[in-house]
Amino acid sequence: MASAIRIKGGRVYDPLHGLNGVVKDLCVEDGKIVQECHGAAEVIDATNLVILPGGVDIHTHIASPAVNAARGLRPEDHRLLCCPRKPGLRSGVGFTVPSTFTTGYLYAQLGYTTVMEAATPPIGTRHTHEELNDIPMVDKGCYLLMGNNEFILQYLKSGDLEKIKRYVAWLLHSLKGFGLKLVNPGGVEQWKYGKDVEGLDEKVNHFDVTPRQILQALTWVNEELGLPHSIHIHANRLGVPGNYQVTLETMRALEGKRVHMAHVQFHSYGGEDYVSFTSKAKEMADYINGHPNVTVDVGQVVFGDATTITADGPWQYRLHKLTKNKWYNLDVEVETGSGIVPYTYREKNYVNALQWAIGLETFLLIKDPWRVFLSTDHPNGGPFLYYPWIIKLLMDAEFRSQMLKRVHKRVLSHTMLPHLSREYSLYEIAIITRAGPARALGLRNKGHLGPGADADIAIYVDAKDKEEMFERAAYVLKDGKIVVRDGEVVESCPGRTIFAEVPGDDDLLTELRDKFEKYYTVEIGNFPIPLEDLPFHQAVPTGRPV
Amino acid sequence: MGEIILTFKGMGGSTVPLEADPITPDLLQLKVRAEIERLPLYHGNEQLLLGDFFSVKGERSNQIRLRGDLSQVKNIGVGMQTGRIVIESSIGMHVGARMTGGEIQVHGNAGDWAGAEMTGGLLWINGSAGNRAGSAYRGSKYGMRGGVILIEGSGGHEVGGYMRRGLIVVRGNLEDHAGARMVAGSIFVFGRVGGRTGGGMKRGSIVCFNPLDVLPTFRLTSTYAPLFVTIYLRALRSRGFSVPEIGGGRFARYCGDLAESGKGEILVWQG
Amino acid sequence: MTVAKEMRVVKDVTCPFCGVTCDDLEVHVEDGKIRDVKNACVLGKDTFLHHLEGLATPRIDGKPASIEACIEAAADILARAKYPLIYGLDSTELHAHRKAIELADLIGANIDHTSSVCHAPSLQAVQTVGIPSCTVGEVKNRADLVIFWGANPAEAHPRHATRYSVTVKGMFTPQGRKDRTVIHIDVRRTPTSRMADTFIQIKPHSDYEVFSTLTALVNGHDLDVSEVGGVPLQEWRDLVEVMKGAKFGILYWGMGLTMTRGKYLNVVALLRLCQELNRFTKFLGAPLRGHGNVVGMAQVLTWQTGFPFAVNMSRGYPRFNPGEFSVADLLGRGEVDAALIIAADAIGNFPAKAAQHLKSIPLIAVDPKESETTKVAQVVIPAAQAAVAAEGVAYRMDHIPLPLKKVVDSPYPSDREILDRIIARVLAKRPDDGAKRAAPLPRG
Amino acid sequence: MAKSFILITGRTTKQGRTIHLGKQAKDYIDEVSALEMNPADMEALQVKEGDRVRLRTDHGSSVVRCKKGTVPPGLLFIAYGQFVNALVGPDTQGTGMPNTKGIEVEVEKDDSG
Repeated sequence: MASAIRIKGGRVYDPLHGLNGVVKDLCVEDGKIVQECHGAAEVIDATNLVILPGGVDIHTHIASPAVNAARGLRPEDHRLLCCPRKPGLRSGVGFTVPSTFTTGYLYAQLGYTTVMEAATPPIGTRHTHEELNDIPMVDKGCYLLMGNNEFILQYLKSGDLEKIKRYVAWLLHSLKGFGLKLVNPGGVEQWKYGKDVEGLDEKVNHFDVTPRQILQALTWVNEELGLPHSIHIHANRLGVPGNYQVTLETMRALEGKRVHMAHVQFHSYGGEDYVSFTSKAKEMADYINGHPNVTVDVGQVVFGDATTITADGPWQYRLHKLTKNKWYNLDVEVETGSGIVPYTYREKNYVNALQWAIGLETFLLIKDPWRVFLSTDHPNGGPFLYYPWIIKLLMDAEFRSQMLKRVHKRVLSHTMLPHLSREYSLYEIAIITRAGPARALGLRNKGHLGPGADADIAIYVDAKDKEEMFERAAYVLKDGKIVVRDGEVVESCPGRTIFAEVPGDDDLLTELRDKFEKYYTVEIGNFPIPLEDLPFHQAVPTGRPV
Repeated sequence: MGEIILTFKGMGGSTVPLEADPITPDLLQLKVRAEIERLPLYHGNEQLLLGDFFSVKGERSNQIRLRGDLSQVKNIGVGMQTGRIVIESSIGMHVGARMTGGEIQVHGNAGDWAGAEMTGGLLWINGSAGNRAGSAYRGSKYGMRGGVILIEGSGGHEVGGYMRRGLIVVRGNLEDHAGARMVAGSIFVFGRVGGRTGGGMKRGSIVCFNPLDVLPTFRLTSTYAPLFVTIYLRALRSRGFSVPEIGGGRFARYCGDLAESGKGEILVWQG
Repeated sequence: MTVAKEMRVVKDVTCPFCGVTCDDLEVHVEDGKIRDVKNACVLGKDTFLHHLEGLATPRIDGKPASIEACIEAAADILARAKYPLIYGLDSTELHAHRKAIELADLIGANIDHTSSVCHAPSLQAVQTVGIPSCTVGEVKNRADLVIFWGANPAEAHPRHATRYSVTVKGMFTPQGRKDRTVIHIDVRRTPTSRMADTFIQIKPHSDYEVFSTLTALVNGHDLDVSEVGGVPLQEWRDLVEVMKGAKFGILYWGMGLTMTRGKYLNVVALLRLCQELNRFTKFLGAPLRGHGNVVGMAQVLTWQTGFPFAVNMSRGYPRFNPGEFSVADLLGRGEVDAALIIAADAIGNFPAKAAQHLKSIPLIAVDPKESETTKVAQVVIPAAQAAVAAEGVAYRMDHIPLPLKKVVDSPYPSDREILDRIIARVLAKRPDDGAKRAAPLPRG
Repeated sequence: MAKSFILITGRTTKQGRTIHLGKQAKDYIDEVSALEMNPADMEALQVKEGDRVRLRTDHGSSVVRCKKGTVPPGLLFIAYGQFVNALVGPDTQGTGMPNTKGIEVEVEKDDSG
């Protein structure tokens, strides 16, 4: 039976189609947005309500072996937020690393309908998909970690770019990955013997290649394969004072290529240590403003508890030494590493407060909202539950200056924030949380409300306090079904796993079989994940991006 | 304003523990009897009413008296901030856990996690305490962060584990790992202690009045008569907690745990 | 009609017996019967070859019954119970884990699994201080120092040495055994000592003291004692030099630490040692996990509830507290009023008092084989054995998931199907969707 | 005359193999009821290989067969199984784990059978 819904009289923000608060009816049929409903339709009266496409999170950590390790590591965190079972829904826990069902419900309550897990090691991707299968309410995908893959390093050493391309294609195809992720390219390989790389031209132990070569090779591969999303980069030296130079150098090395720089806030630091720590958000924004090939997500810091989870093993060890907090590390054979350290961002801590300011500077200094996206690098900068608070900071300069008075005093003289009067409009918020990330991901059916789009729609009660407004969506429609009402999940839906449709390449198998035998501990036959293991899925076509 | 007397009616032979978190002065002092009787208690997966398990006398008071065998009743006084609870029998797990103020007296034994992660107030246990009194729940960085736990009987394993601040006094014995990984605060033990006392401690003091096997990662640094011990003992006596007379005895001071930062101390009374 | 004799070889079969989770087995099947198993160790081989021995039969109160009736009886017991326990789940697979947790959520049960009485102290230690660790392939490719402590992999994890840790050749260990120093530390000699270059025998109950000592030495302190754990301090000083001098060291531990005095704190002390060694070199630690798929159950439980074991759902949301909601305590104190045991022999493995309580309450056993538990259970539901007659996913000791194959057919349903049918029947008995009066949220 | 020992338990290859035969199988029972003891201790207790001894704790007792082992004096080893379960108490000291290894036991020669 065709299900149809007419959303009447709401103010529509659909940046892809230039709709900026236009009062307009929206029609939904069979899970898609249509020009006009055929026949009877349920009516949602959206008079005085604000209608946006469902939110799209381009960078979050919600499902992976490391995320689950973080859950297991932090029972004390879960005690802060318990979510009881309701008919048709499952129970769970928050807070910074919520359990799977709860993750889906919490995202949906905010009006998000598409989220991307930003890091999965290939050998653990079977796990990642099983977790994603248990995250309801949202469509989801994952980026495969490649920046320290030893097979790629070997091929690179012998200069065989074509082989890298075929191997990457095989991985994406076999593991149903959506994109390519680089984390501290070369540095995580160094970490396997307890070291890191300092800069782009340092040779990686045993492999005689440099981070620069890895970056360039995989960016080339990404474009050659015509993946929907650009290469997704967590640059070298995350969190380290003075790292902005290596970040700039990374972008320069890839000039002219589509590139997404993840959580730039963590990569925009000046100074030589945490005492002389300064903001380089302006330098970064200047570069980004002049280079339309670059998109970024911010990795905004929010005050309170966070759990840092990253494949960047050496950084996590540094953070453990800095904080003395518990430290989890898992190096993953052939592929990558991972580390987890609980962390608390404090308003009265100079470094934390400046990190907070740097994030906001980044948002406010980058001129083109289509290239800067909202993220906390959940849960590294703080949990995604705080997105509404960040939106308020962006839309309300007065609120920003109040916050600035509360944080560590030294920050005031080290940030441009007091001089940045820019306030984001709802239209711009719709871009940085919906239209922009959907476009950067190459998801043509997401992030807009034109005919043919997936009927993933978030409807809010307009309020002066934007945090209040975005905390609880009045309605959320997922694939044309009402799944959230008055901020509460009313119906569970499974959501789809999205992956890039890369053709398989079985010719490489003989060679890979030998490499597996020598260096892995699993049979190559048990490596690929059959499509049947993803009960709800959708392939996104590849090809030269427009 | 009198006191509220809650007399336990038992659970009809059921062995399923009863969770009675609402029994705190903070809540009861705002309620009349009928409201108290309607407070929810949790018996396994069922939510029942306080009146199903307790007969209630008195209302609107921050003084609560509990009667009957409560050894299967958990969570009394969890998170309490003010007032006083007197328990005239033994009590189940978590009594006074996470309390921030007020006073609980137990005229009997307490189950495990008594006063766990408390930050203030006084928990006075007439009998013995179980494991992990004043300690941390699994995963938490800190156990007790303030307040006082007085135990007239003995205590179980890991008493005062992960302690950050506050005082625990035990007249009887303790099992293994007293003060495990503690960060600060003081533990006094007048009986004997089990093995690995102070293992992993960073700072803080454990004062023992009987000889013990000190871990190899503690180092004897001096023998002296610490003034703070005398002051603490005087304060305890003035509050009515009888402690043995030790005269002006001297204490051997062991520094450790050298496997961690090594700034904690175990003081052992030398007579 | 003539039926051709069916002969087939199933390759890349994953073995469910221990946490080494070898995935290179070849199972030879003839006419639906397993005839031979290649590549497996003796333990794995027997798992497949003897999978038909001692099979359970469906029954209620000792009398034969249909599966359908058994499921109905099980649902009756569980829907009525006030404080039920769901336990076991080591010898099964991911989808059964999922369903068991869903059932626990539905009926407000306690749910725990075999980890609780094997490596749960290790999990608690990790929750306390974290862990520097790696997948087994890292050990294969890099480790030049391998230490086994309180563990006997030669008997419990037979192919660990040849596949991952001792003789295997890897990327930067081209000579295999020759590239590695292997040390075994334990309270007694075992076949594992024979694989080692050095065996250090320590006194029982001294592991904590020894780890603390080693950490203090690593931190540059000298100590006022001449021996620790019955071993001269100089030997420990030498060991510290060996550890610091390694390029890539790994310390594997077993239940010699988790089951003895000190429990999780023994492992805390071990993990602090491994962490501190990273100031000098790469040094990691890992528990030798697993009977069956305990790691998998811990994984699924963690992603669905936030906690790896000892989870209580009685208040409508997950709570975790080992010592309170862990199986040995729930049974030892005689608290639970009904139990569903799946793919594990609780009565055969528990302390006498805990087993005694299980015998005194309504008990449901889901298992392919007869066991001490099925012997006394009120309801017995035989299941197709995961990894032999039912497919799924199992986790290796380092959290790497591997597919389990269905090699032969079974007349009985799989664990996940049984649980799914129980869930459906419980829902039917509880028109309010299973929820008893829901408890409100606790305060922060 | 009873003597105090520390009893440890663990897996053995044979226990792992025979468990597939079922817990009633003779091979399995033989394996999990075999108590390894240092020869010097056996001499002190005046027991020979194959003799029955009674193990006793606060929680229960078991009769098992003695066998010469490589364990150091004062230590006993037995494979996991029902014979050791009878000796283990349910107390976990708030950790969830009973004292399954390193149990203090009294051992005496059993002449009842």
